[in-house]
Amino acid sequence: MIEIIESKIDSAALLAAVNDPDAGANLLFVGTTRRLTGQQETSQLNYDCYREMAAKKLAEIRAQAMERWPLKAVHIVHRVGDVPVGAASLAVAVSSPHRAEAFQAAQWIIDTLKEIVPIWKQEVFSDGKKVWVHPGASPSSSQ
Amino acid sequence: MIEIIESKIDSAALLAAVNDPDAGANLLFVGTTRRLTGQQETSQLNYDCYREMAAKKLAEIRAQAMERWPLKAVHIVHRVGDVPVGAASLAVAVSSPHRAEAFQAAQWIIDTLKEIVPIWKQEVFSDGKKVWVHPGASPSSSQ
Amino acid sequence: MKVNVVLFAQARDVLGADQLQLEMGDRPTVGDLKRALVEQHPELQEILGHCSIAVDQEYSIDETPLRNGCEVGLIPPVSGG
Amino acid sequence: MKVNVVLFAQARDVLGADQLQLEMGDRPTVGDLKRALVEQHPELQEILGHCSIAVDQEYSIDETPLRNGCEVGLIPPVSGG
Repeated sequence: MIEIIESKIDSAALLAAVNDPDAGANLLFVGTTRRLTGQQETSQLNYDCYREMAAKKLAEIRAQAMERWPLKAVHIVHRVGDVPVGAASLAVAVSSPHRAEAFQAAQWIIDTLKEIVPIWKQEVFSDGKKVWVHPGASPSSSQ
Repeated sequence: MIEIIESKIDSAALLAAVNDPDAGANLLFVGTTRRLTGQQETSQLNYDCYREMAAKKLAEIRAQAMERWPLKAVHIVHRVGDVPVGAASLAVAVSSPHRAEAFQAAQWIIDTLKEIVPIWKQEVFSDGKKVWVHPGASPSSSQ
Repeated sequence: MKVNVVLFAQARDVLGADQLQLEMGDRPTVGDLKRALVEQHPELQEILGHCSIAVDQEYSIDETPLRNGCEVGLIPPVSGG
Repeated sequence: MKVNVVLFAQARDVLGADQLQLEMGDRPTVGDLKRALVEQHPELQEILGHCSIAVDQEYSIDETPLRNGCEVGLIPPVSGG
């Protein structure tokens, strides 16, 4: 299952959904908004998203992971829009017969997602400054 | 937090408990009883445990993990006694600022737990046969 | 041929719009589109050097042809997760 | 000196008891205990070759001394998780 939503992610439901009697390993990764990046305090993140393409890329990542590792289930949910500090922006749940492949697959899914899925994070700092995070490009801030 | 319990593990509560505003990565691993091992069908697992020593070793593993990686929180819960197919026997939750250390630490915790914590699994197969799992020792079964 | 380009994140902020329309010649490619973007919207030059171009929701190369009615997305370096 | 040994998993099934008491000489070590175990309970010989001995909930070596009243655990290869 692939989802791009604007509301709170229900991580517990996601973990329950990958449960399978033939899986011995269930892994749930939840990415949350961190308060501090270096010395700067983040008050929230805003996520922009190219929705049709992001859904397509997430589905491709999911299919490739299931082809590459003997996974029983893979669920990926990305929240977009405003995400407050401490709240989840990403949840990835996988299940597999043994744990090594669950760990490998989950890490690959997250790494690949962060490389190719057209979703963008804007940091909103506690002083009101907003900065789009575009790795490799020079940062530009706006009020 | 370290727990050895005889009842159902509340994985969702465990994940919620490691949440921290300074953590961007939250990882939950849940080990469940698999139905099939090779061609054999398991109906349940019974876990035996040297409780005082297991609690001590789990606490040591937790402390070492927190020393080795910049983790915000580590919770480990092992269920002992009878665990039916599909139910969780182990849950490990960690949180950290970045995801790499959460993945590394969780894997190390599980690997080390499986090496040194005095807990033993007995497979109860669907034909009623029971076998203690003692890696490296020759299996002996009992009715 | 007219091509619609959808914009995201910093590129959208720079232009103050979530899409733009480009006037292009016959049988254009993605390479042509990039040149037309800089010419017609020089304020995009800096970010454009870091962007990928998606054609019909698929990453492209400079040689990728643009068809009439295709959807072009300007993709700054992504930062989801 | 009397030493109590707590048993788990297959070792407990083999003996049909969750602990046993060993009669040992003065200032015994873990190595002495292993020899006494095999002598007094030969049915444990096979599993014992794979077991560790815990003294007061800590893994030991053959040279580890046993004190009066210490808790000894016979630890077959573990399989938690």
